[in-house]
Amino acid sequence: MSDTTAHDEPELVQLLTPDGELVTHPDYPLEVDADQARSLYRDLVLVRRVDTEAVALQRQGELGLWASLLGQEAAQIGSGRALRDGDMAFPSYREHGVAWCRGIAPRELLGMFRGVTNGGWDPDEHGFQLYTIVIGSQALHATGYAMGVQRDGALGDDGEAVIAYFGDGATSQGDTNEAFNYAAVNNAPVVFFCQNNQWAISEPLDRQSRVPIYKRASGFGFPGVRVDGNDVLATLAVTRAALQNAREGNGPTLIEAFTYRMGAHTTNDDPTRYRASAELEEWKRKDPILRLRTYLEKQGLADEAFFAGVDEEADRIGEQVRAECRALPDPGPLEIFDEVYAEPNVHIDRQRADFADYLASFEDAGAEGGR
Amino acid sequence: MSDTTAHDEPELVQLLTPDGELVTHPDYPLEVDADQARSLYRDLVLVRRVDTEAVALQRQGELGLWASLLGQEAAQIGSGRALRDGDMAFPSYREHGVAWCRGIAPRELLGMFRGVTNGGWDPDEHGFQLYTIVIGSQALHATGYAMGVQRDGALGDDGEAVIAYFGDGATSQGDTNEAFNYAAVNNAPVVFFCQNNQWAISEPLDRQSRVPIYKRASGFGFPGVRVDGNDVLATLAVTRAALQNAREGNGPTLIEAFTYRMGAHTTNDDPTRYRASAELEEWKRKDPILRLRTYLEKQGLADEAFFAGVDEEADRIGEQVRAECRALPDPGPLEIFDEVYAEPNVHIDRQRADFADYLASFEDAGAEGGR
Amino acid sequence: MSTNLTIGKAINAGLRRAMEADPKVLVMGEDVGRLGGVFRVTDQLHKDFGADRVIDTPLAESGIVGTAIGLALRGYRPVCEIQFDGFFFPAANQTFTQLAKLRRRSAGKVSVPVVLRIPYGGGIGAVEHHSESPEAYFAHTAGLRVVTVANAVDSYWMIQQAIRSDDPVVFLEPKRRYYEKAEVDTDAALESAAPMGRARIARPGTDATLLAYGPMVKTALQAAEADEERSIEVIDLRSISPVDYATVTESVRRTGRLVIAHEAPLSLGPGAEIAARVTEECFYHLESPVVRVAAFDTPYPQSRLEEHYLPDLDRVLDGVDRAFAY
Amino acid sequence: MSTNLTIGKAINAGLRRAMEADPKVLVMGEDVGRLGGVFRVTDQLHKDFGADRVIDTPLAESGIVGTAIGLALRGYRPVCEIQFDGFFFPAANQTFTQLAKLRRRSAGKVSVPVVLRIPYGGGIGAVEHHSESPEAYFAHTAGLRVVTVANAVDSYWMIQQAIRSDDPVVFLEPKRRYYEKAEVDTDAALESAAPMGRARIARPGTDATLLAYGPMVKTALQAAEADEERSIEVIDLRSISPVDYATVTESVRRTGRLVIAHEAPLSLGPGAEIAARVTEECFYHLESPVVRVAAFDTPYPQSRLEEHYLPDLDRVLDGVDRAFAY
Ligand SMILES: Cc1ncc(C[n+]2csc(CCOP(=O)(O)OP(=O)(O)O)c2C)c(N)n1
Ligand SMILES: Cc1ncc(C[n+]2csc(CCOP(=O)(O)OP(=O)(O)O)c2C)c(N)n1
Ligand SMILES: [Mg+2]
Ligand SMILES: [Mg+2]
Repeated sequence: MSDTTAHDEPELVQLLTPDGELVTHPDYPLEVDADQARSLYRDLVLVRRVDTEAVALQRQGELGLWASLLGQEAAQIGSGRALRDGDMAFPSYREHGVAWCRGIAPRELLGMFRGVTNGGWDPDEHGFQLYTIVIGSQALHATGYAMGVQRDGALGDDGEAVIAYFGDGATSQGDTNEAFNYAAVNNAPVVFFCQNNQWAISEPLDRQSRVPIYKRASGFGFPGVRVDGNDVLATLAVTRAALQNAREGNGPTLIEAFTYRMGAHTTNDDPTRYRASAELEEWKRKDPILRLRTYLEKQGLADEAFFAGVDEEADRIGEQVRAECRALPDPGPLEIFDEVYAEPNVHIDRQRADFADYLASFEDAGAEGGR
Repeated sequence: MSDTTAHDEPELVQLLTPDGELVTHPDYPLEVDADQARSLYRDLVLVRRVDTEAVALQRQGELGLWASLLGQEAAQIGSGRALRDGDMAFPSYREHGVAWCRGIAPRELLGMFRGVTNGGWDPDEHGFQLYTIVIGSQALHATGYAMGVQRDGALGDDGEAVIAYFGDGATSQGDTNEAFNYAAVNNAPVVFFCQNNQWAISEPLDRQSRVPIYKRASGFGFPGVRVDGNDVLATLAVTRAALQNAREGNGPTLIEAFTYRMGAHTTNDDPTRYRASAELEEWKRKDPILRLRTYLEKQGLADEAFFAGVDEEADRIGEQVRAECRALPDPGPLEIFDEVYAEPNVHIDRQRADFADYLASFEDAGAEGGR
Repeated sequence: MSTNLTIGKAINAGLRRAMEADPKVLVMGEDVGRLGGVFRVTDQLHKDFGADRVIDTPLAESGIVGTAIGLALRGYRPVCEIQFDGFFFPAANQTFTQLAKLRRRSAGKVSVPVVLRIPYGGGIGAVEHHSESPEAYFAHTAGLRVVTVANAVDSYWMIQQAIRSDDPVVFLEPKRRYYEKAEVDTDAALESAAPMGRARIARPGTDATLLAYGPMVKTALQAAEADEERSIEVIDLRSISPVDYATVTESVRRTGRLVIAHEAPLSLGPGAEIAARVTEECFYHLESPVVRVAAFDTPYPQSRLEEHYLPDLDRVLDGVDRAFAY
Repeated sequence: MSTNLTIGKAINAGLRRAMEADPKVLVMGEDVGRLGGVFRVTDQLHKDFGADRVIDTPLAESGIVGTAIGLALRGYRPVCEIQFDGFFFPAANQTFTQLAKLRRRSAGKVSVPVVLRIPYGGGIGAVEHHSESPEAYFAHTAGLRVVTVANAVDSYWMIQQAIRSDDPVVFLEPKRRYYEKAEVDTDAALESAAPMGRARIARPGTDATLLAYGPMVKTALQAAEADEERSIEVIDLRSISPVDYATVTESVRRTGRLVIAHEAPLSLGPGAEIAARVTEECFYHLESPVVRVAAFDTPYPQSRLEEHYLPDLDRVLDGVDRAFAY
């Protein structure tokens, strides 16, 4: 690699330093009152708890897999809280914090990781599309959806905006870049929100990009901005501004939320094979929850009772998540054939009927005392 | 579209004004002696003649199709002449001028458009890969090839470089953008040469990009430059510099050669359906051949005898192209099965044998007096 | 009103009617706007419906299908044109992993009524990638419906049915037949047209069933005419997925012989599935194995060889002969 | 030296031997370097051969195959890992329009000896896109060779043969069988191994032929064992394209019955072609129609349903029963 990277270390929009000090940024003024700050804190803690429980549930065999958001809570809650009711989010597979902000019950997320559904919530009800696993695909869906918003004339101060979530690795995919270009050419009301958590499974950022990711946008003709993704206030402010810009008809923005994947890629992964523990230690000091807590404490915006209350709520939610996970009903065998097509399909109907007969043959056989 | 475009009209590297005046550019010094200038002129005229003949041959039914390079001669001869013997070019389907510089006989190009081959020349012999029709694909091939050059240790002042050709439309494809990124991340010795001829069939540039194309490179972390693609000297200088940069191990460059497709997209196309004739008239005044001729004349570097000689040579070549085209042998039916696989393949062998029997049955039937 | 239309113009008229009937219908693709498409199938639509409904997209097929999915999620019904069969492949991921699966993924909460119009097949003397028959890739993919047309009447109705369908539909247009004409009653009610999933007996017969679809239907009909000794029933399949097996097996049980003709390569082409399935269902009725007449298992060759590569009248007749050799 | 190896480790050992034998052999893909691949099939290769020969690529499959083609044009022999079957599709264009066709396009002047290694198939309880069986897409594409393995011995040899081949080879690895073990003589000469195009009679029998490949071979063998009444011959196909029909039809002529089992969806799956072709060639030998036992024509379902979706021992036995019902 050449030294292009070294030259210009990008400016990071930050409103809250790792030590919990509030700072200002000329482009991103933000007013947060105590209530809002506490409520952000609550969200951060609760989604982390949901996440911790999910990891544990996977270890216990209750989930097939889990993709932890540990370390990325601020990037997700900050951006998720910037969304308005009518906005639409297109997630990847790790956006549990955004899902939380959109009113998706954790139970609904667990279904896919438990293997009882492939998604299943109603995107329109929540303004939150289904998780998308094939990297990059949803960036184009978001762009198309935003083109629909344009065609509906739903722009303006009260208009609607769209946000697409993806990771640093996803910026290498053709689809993501095609989405950047479609959005630029059509001036579509979409915000591209890249959580740069420094890793794509085992591959560090320098295998994905030679320069900071937010720079990609300029090559397509729209603004890019790097925000401290562990700073929930900055993420909120930057995302809100970008969404507002989009809804007012000024086109796309790429937000690079600079953060860190503190856990494994998924519960299948073992990061000790490819990264130094010192790196993790360093990022622990930048923990997004700690940071906001320090701020709340220093400013006297919250007392011990508040923190204890949030922890208790987290305990309750944890318990609920465990119970609801175990209670998720298994699908019946014939559901294989459901919703493959919207309209009646002779071929699928026939396969369903044949399989029902086949299954019934065992019951008959069982009744008769064995095959 | 926002007004991003309007702001910064890009600087165009130019060494020869449309009026045939030589100018200098601080970054791209070029020494051209009279011989070189005349020889460039000769190439421009001859490839234009080859092209004109091919269009005529298509009209006469001798070719199925032809993609004319009319107007793009300087972009192609300038860049083609910048290549060294060991370099490798990856063309799209319109690079007849580059092919010319790489020693591919026009006859070999015609084969594909006549439908007697799908390509067919030896890429290694000429340092010129096969034409690639699926837009964007060859940008990745070039990048991979350049990664091979790196692995061969063939860099350095005397090293090898790779060039990928594509159009303005191609910059929208995922593959092209993936190539930019692979090249950047790997610092591969490849030059991306985009002939921005303003049109992708019927779609004008603003359907492909919101900003000038050369800017795309910066988003991936490597330099982009816009050169006057109708100025053979500037194209030569800029391409030579980029290739040298690549071969010395400094990674990729994107060159946007700003030019114009003076003809139809292909012989199948009718540009009057979608573009104003005034545009063409304007570009006729920037004709790349006229420009160099004016320079040669003004500077007294060539006399009437020279120009007449080139025209005569063009006539001869035109005649030769016509004759060679008509003489191109038709493939035999069983060639359908050739070179599908490198190694013996029972399945193909069987189909070949069956088809041979089938064909023979007609001959037998014919001998017996009809089916 | 009965009008004499080519297949290309019938699709154009069908698109127009669908756009008039439903403001959510959009047309998008490369050069579909001002140019009206390289085959002029979207001619005049840009002028009459504007650039918001007839969208000249950037040159990126994954982007076309991917943004169409997004538009569908927003309630639109996009009709995408893929310029040529050979340029579908950049859109394979969006088509196979997203378009085909979104409904199932959402347990039915989401529909993606996208139509992919693809001019397909050979015989036009084109350069590489302009003559492919990729229908098997689509038909093997659950979640997609795959239909094709062989005449102007079906073209007019089936494009409208495809657009109305809440399922994603791959609509394959036989490019070398774009100029075939027929009388079309363009004023009839859409509901009165035969469902696009239904196969059609294009010519009744008693001795053998000859099944074809899209561009090969004309060849099949010619072959049936040419065969003076035997009475050949010709089926125009229309829907490649799902296949209307009721019509096909009923015919085969009557005739006892089945010959399938398609331009797609033989191995794992649609004929393979139909042959396997019909053999399962009509085992005791078949007098001979199902015969397939298809393109060879090679890349589509340079155009000077295509007359040998594509199954033509003689090859189809040879197939019929083979069926009677048992 | 005879070593007890899993399928995963045998492929790893085969890769290592190929890299030692030929400095032009490269390994590339997502996470194949330091991590050694998500299934550890490239374990330690990065350490021993360095980052220039074991390349962690950007997250872009079209880029993987596209740059591999370029490397092959430069004289390298890249072995690409596609992380999971479901993530092949972004590389469809490079694979189908370029990799498969370049030799033919160049009239033989160019070879592109690229191997695509793809862990495929279901049964591991994974989320969507991690359990697909896309072999039919490959087998329908002229210019590609498609092979798969069912045991460690074949894994060790066939990966080396695939790398040696001057044709592009899709090498399908049955991910749910990665941990199956066998003794492998890793010192034998490569030339002594059975050619990868050859099918193998995995268990001789006389009453019916049961054909499987990859992950289903184990199930087929179990079914043959479980059937106490009938003598079932099991064929491990190994090469999906081209199919070794000589071995298959010889067996079917002996047994008179053929049952095909695969994880790919039924319609237009490899079984369709084999059924059609075997019926053509063995029409008078078949006592029953060819029976296919396959996954359903639906998207791969959520993992809690996969035991029903995938053909298992019971479904295979049911297929055998059906073959004997005629
Ligand atoms: C097209 C595709 N290729 C490969 C994968 C396998 N895969 C899943 S996640 C992942 C890494 C993603 O990295 P990044 O985009 O940075 O997101 P993160 O997981 O870090 O949130 C890979 C390679 C996939 N899901 N989709
Ligand atoms: C993937 C793909 N999609 C569509 C086409 C059809 N097509 C051929 S040329 C062309 C326009 C190309 O424009 P540009 O890249 O600007 O190159 P130019 O023809 O102007 O040289 C299109 C859409 C194609 N060849 N490949
Ligand atoms: Mg990441
Ligand atoms: Mg152009």
